[in-house]
Amino acid sequence: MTFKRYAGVGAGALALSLVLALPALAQTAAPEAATEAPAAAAEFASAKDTAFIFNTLLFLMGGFLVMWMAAGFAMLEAGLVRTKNVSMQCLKNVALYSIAGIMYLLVGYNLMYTNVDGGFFGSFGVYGWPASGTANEGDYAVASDWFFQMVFVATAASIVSGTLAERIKLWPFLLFTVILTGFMYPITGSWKWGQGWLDAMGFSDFAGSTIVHSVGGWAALAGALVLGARRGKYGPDGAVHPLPGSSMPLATLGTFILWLGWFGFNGASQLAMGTNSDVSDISRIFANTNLAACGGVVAAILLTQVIYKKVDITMALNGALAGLVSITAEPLTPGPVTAIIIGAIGGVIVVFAVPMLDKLKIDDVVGAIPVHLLAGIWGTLAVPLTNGETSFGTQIIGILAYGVFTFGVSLVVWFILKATMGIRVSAEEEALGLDKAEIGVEAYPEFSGSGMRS
Amino acid sequence: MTFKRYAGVGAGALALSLVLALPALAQTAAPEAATEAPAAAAEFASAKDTAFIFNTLLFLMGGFLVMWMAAGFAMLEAGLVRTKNVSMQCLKNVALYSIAGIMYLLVGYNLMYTNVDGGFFGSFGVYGWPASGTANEGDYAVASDWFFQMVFVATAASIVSGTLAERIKLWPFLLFTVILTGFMYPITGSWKWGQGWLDAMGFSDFAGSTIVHSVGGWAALAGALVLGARRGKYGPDGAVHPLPGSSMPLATLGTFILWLGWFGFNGASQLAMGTNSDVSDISRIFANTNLAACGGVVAAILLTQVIYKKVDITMALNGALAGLVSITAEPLTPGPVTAIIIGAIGGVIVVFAVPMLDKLKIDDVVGAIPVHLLAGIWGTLAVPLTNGETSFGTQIIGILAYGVFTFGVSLVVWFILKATMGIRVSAEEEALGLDKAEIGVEAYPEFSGSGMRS
Amino acid sequence: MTFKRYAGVGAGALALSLVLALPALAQTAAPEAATEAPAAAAEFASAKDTAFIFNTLLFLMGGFLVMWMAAGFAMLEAGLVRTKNVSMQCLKNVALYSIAGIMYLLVGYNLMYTNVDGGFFGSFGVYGWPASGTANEGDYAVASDWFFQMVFVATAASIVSGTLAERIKLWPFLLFTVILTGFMYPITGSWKWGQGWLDAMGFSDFAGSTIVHSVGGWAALAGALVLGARRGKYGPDGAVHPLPGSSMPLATLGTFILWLGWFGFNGASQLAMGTNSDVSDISRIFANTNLAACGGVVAAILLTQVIYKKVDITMALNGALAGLVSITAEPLTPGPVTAIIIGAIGGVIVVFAVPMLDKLKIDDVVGAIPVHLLAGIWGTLAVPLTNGETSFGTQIIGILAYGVFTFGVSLVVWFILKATMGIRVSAEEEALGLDKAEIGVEAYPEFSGSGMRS
Amino acid sequence: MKIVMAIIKPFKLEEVRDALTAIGVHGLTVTEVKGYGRQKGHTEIYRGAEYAVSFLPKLKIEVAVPADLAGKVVDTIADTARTGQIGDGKIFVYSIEKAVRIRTGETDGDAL
Amino acid sequence: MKIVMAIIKPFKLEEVRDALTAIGVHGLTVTEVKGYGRQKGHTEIYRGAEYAVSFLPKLKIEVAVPADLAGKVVDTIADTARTGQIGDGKIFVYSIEKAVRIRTGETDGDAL
Amino acid sequence: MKIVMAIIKPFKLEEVRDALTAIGVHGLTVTEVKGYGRQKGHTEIYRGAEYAVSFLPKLKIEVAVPADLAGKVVDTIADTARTGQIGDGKIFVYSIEKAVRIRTGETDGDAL
Ligand SMILES: Nc1ncnc2c1ncn2[C@@H]1O[C@H](COP(=O)(O)OP(=O)(O)O)[C@@H](O)[C@H]1O
Ligand SMILES: Nc1ncnc2c1ncn2[C@@H]1O[C@H](COP(=O)(O)OP(=O)(O)O)[C@@H](O)[C@H]1O
Ligand SMILES: Nc1ncnc2c1ncn2[C@@H]1O[C@H](COP(=O)(O)OP(=O)(O)O)[C@@H](O)[C@H]1O
Repeated sequence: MTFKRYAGVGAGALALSLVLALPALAQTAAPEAATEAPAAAAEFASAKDTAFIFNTLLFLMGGFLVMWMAAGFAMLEAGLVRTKNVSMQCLKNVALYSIAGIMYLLVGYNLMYTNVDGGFFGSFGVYGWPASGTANEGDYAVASDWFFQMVFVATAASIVSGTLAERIKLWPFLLFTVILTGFMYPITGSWKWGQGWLDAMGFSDFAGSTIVHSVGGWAALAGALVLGARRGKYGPDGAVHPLPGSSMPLATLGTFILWLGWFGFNGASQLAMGTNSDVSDISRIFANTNLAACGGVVAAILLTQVIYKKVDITMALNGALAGLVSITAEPLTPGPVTAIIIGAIGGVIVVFAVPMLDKLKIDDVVGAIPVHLLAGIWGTLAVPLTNGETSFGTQIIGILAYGVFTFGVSLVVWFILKATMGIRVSAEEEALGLDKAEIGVEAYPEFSGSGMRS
Repeated sequence: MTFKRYAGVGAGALALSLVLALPALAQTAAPEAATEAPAAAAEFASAKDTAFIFNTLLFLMGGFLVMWMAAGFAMLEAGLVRTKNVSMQCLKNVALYSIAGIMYLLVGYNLMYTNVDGGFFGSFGVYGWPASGTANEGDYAVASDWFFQMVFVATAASIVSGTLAERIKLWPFLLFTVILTGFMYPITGSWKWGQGWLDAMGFSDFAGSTIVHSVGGWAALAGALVLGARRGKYGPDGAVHPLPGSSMPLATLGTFILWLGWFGFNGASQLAMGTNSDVSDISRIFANTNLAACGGVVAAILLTQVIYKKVDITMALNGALAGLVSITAEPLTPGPVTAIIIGAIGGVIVVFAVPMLDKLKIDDVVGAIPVHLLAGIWGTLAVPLTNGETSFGTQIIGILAYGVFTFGVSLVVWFILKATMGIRVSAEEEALGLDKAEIGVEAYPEFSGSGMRS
Repeated sequence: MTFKRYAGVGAGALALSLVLALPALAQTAAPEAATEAPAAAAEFASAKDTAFIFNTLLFLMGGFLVMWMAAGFAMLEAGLVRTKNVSMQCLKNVALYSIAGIMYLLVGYNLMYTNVDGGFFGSFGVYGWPASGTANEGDYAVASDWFFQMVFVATAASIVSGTLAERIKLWPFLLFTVILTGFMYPITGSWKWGQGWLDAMGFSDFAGSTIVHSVGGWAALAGALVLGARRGKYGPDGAVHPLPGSSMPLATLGTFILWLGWFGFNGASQLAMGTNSDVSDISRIFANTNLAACGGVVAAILLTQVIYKKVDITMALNGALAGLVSITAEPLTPGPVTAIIIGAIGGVIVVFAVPMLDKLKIDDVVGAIPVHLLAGIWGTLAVPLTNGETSFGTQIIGILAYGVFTFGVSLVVWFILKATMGIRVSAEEEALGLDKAEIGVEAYPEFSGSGMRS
Repeated sequence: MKIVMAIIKPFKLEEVRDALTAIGVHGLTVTEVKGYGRQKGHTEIYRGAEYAVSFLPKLKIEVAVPADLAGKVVDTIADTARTGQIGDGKIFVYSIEKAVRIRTGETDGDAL
Repeated sequence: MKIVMAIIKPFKLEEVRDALTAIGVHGLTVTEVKGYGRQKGHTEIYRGAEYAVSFLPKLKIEVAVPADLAGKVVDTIADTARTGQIGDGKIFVYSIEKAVRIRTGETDGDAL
Repeated sequence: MKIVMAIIKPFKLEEVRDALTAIGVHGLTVTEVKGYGRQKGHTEIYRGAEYAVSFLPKLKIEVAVPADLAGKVVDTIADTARTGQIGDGKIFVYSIEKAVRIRTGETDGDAL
């Protein structure tokens, strides 16, 4: 009986007395922990405990689904950059997820959620939780909440990496990630989700069309402007030279991973699953989230067929994601047909915004700005269409606040990085590819390709 | 505390008054919703509510696992078609999943589940659910059930795309998907799962060996016959010229994704998780589902080694899926050793049926007909071996009914599509590959390959 | 209403009377099953039932997450072997997972968990569980526990396949898998998790740094020694000739899959989720598991930058896994900062151990020995740093016991296999690649590559 | 001795190989190449931007033959590789001074 | 007739093609090759072990032209493919005795 | 000047390159090709159907050398690339009229 694995450890408290190293870092169980056991032995389940478990389980499931989105971004971006930059893109995604986790523990969480009180940011300090073996107060386990919030900040950082691919140096990118995940995202996140000033005003963003996606998009846009376009993307005469992505199946896989993860992203943002009403709402969110993505795909397919006479698979994939971003600000109140329409408008935005950005010579390698920034704005604006507790005015104030702060601060940070360590590889390194030039490991070393297109 | 994100929204009803557009499409919360809160405040958890949450959670988890199978089909098919058709195959899979979701909302669900009453189909009409913030009557949240049923219909459509790959035009394929997911699958689905005539007769198909997999297989078979084989596959003298798939790791990944998703497919088809008995049954289903797949793999490996002196990885992958399809009609009543045997027979079917189809010059690119149609029939026939409430006679009637209807209607639809818009690309386009000819985006644009095999 | 699918089957017992074949293998429901229904109808949920469902659900969720790790190993290894051996590596991973499932049913589970009683192994015999429709005694469903334990044994076998890639023959590898998963792993597993002698001594290994990962690593090390290095890897003069892996995105994908699966691996090893305290512990485990992986990545990135002046993506990926293995022996008692440090030390181990093994001419294709064996030892040794109920002495005894037994028996088995059927392909076959030589299906048949590196 | 070097459409390879075998040529070497010529390629659209695909996949065949067989080889390739559509390719012939079979060290005529 | 065969750096292809078109050469064939020469490659580190990358990606261009145009083609390629950095590549010229356009059967000058 | 063009088995490349370097040849160009010859390939089985793999991976080496060195180059390649097994490949030699180093514009002997 595996259940007995833990016979020696018991259901009671772990009286931790750290014998050797690191004693300050380990945690001691509060003695009250032992009082939890009797409750479980009662004939009937305690309503509070049952709800506590369901709520925590929601965070854990939502958390691992959103964690999985890190793989989705990695695959999507690996598929949409050219072969010579694929290893680098994979590395950046693994690294940024890791940095986000650490920074959000060391700085971010408290900055976002502790003592915001209607203000502009919280406290500084490493986050932590009660020691093992103890029961938690409140409606869910503290660490599950941290885990769930942490994976969101990683999402914002992933968005930046896609736009700036194929020309940014590794280290300045990682430094920006430190700042974004440790400071910028938590500060603006506190405004709404930490009960800061925008929450007090009534701004509404259920799962983060603005707070997560647009924030990533604004940071990416600032980076794209400071960094400049990839060499060869724009001709002197305004011509746009496409640089097709290396692998459509990886891009497709990445999109499906993100789609799957989004059920955690939106569904678990209900933040409670312990009542009929809550789990019914989560169900609505699942259905609406899926339908918005379907709407985005179908809109992108129909529109590219009509405009270009050929369906563009990358637009269809972007359309799915734009549909998902669009419904993220309010996945609960729309009816299912409305959800399809909200998502479809996201898909339309992508189809028009991608070439528009090219006209402006803003080189966004994977389409992150249309998908996350523009569809994020649309989704946030659409909230009052179905949620009567919100107003267009407040939504616009929120959108502007997030935009001004994130775009502004990002611009400054990118400029400082550019001025100090430099952010862009040399022309030669760019031609050679970042895989060889920066990290010395090719993505497909036996693929002899000079990168010449057929 | 993130929990407070929703402080302004509250646990109470959302008084939705839509200010601007789309008012008819949004939903208004019933006032009773507010009465849910007190229940959660009770000292003990309500048995009904707890079971409700567990049941709904089962649908949500099962639903996201089966949704993930869409990625599995996409990767499996991307891996088993030639390089020049990989983008198209990815696009088709993203598109069909999206179409299935929308059609099942607009038409399918009601046609399958509403007012069937022992008959042959249900009602027409867009499906919907109570507005956000309200509790749901019944044993599970309405939207979670819709979500779970929806992902099944997408599975059926995925099966068709694999068989017909590399030569079918995009748009007629998508039109067929509209008909299959909006009408054909829901109509036949109603016969059993919607409590139609076959359910009344006692036909048994736990999670859909026939209702989902064989239906997909019959539609695929009809398509393959009308469409004809890929050029170059069959020589004039009866010779078979293999056209090896482009990527074994993608095919392997797809198979593992499907395997994972199948725990949702079969496990959540228990439809309830709120009792010891139900969750124990789900556990049995998980174990049996896994063992059947293991049996299919081992059978295929041993058999290809014996017959061909070399293990064929594509047969091993097909064997896993055939094992899974075989156990799907009855994953609960067999003991674990029986489950291995049922799955192993599925693996044997694949090894013999794949070359048999080639002899009949039925060109099934990914082996979907052996895996889904034939193993589906086998699985359905095997139910009475372990489930005493069923009979071979009724099972055969069910198998025939699904076959005659789906194969017949599919043939008609394919012929109409062929006669009107044409379903097959030209010889030149086929030689060039659908990626270039139909959608203009190559899967691996830097891969210079002429497609010549070494 | 899909819920009615099962109207004919009911909530009651399934009176199974097997009409035809296999009657002995099917299971008959105990009549007591019917008594379950009334409980669900009670006004309040039974505490015992609710905890039972939560515990079982934990095993099921944990189980499917760990099952998914099979895909992770397949992709990681496919990415880290050369193109000419990719199909074989995929085949081996599908096959070993299937064999593990069957062997663990036929032999392993009882050998590990039944009647160990402080001794050295359990009983022989096929495992099974009560028939469908019955409630289960105890704290969780029997089959869910089997499923969860089964996926662990598959993990151990996956580790071996990575180290020995690119030169071992298929069939001796599969035979070794039979022995490892049916006998070796269950015997040593019984020492601790089956309440054998090491459990009695107080050895502690929460989720298997030693019991799963080091065991896989020892078996791999023995195999690598008996098998010898790949031709061309080591020059006569002590030179090391890297043979870069075929696909960094697949390796990255595999790493992310493993990372995701690890939440099930560690989280569900809490073995209970029915109380506030348990689910809070699971939450801590999720957070710590993630942070340890982050620590491993960041350590590997910083260290390779400092030592080699270039970040090595394969080291970063190995670092993530080493972080995960390191925290696996005790993911609960460390505080979050300690978890980062424990994982980071795992990352450091990888960066130094990979070239060290090369110096010893031990050819470990994917780095499984540093990641699973060495980081596994480190993690097991680190337990007493934060868990006061353990001692370094006992931990060392445990580590040695697992090492001596598994390495010793593996050596013997590998030697016997070598002497009887031979374990290594010929030089010609190795040069040609196992895909062509052994299984006759290339991974990417249209990729013309001679394997020449640019 | 001559080398006959032909640029052909990829899907014609098997046919050409069979025809050459039929006239007694038992060895050849094939290279995947990209061709640019009168067959102008096409424009594609990727994410809303047009681009010209001007290099098309072709195969290059090289056959070393005794001088007297060269004409027949040229004719055979020309006949079997012809579709009549633009882009069928070219055949070039040039002289080689020496040929060696590596395995045996045989030279010239014996090496082919 | 001559064939001008040039080994160039891959990113110079478009420029060379345009320059050749400008002087009236409307067809060429390109092959992806690996070059070894004075440009010595570099050492890489993979999992802690160094290795030399000595073969670098290059493109081989083959252009068949009437003899009188060969010099101009050589000069044009040399001028446009030059970066002045080591590894720019080589141009070789040799004679062909026959050229055939497969589509029409035209030969020699007419075939180009 | 001559070009020595050799078709060899892929795994012999490093050895041949080293041997050529030893006799003073410091540049060459390699192409991945497929060969068809006496070495007949093999039949494979994919999903129950047999098929012949008749084109085998080979490497083509091209080395431009002054005429007087050509013989030595041929011998060196022949010696190092030989395994004695069928399929070892061929060496062909032909003359070139001109050689240019793109970087410097040097010609002929100086360009090699
Ligand atoms: N002058 C040339 N030198 C080398 N190769 C050429 C030349 N002209 C054409 N080719 C090759 O022949 C192929 C077909 O030529 P093209 O002009 O398109 O059609 P056609 O042969 O029918 O006139 C081209 O794709 C290219 O590979
Ligand atoms: N003797 C040779 N024969 C054939 N190709 C050569 C020869 N020497 C150089 N090359 C090709 O020319 C390329 C450039 O030569 P390299 O010596 O590196 O630089 P450079 O041309 O600037 O002197 C090489 O990569 C190789 O492809
Ligand atoms: N007549 C030929 N012209 C061009 N290449 C040839 C010719 N004959 C053989 N080859 C090349 O040489 C390779 C080896 O030839 P093969 O006849 O198989 O063995 P061997 O060289 O040992 O006689 C072939 O794969 C092919 O690439």
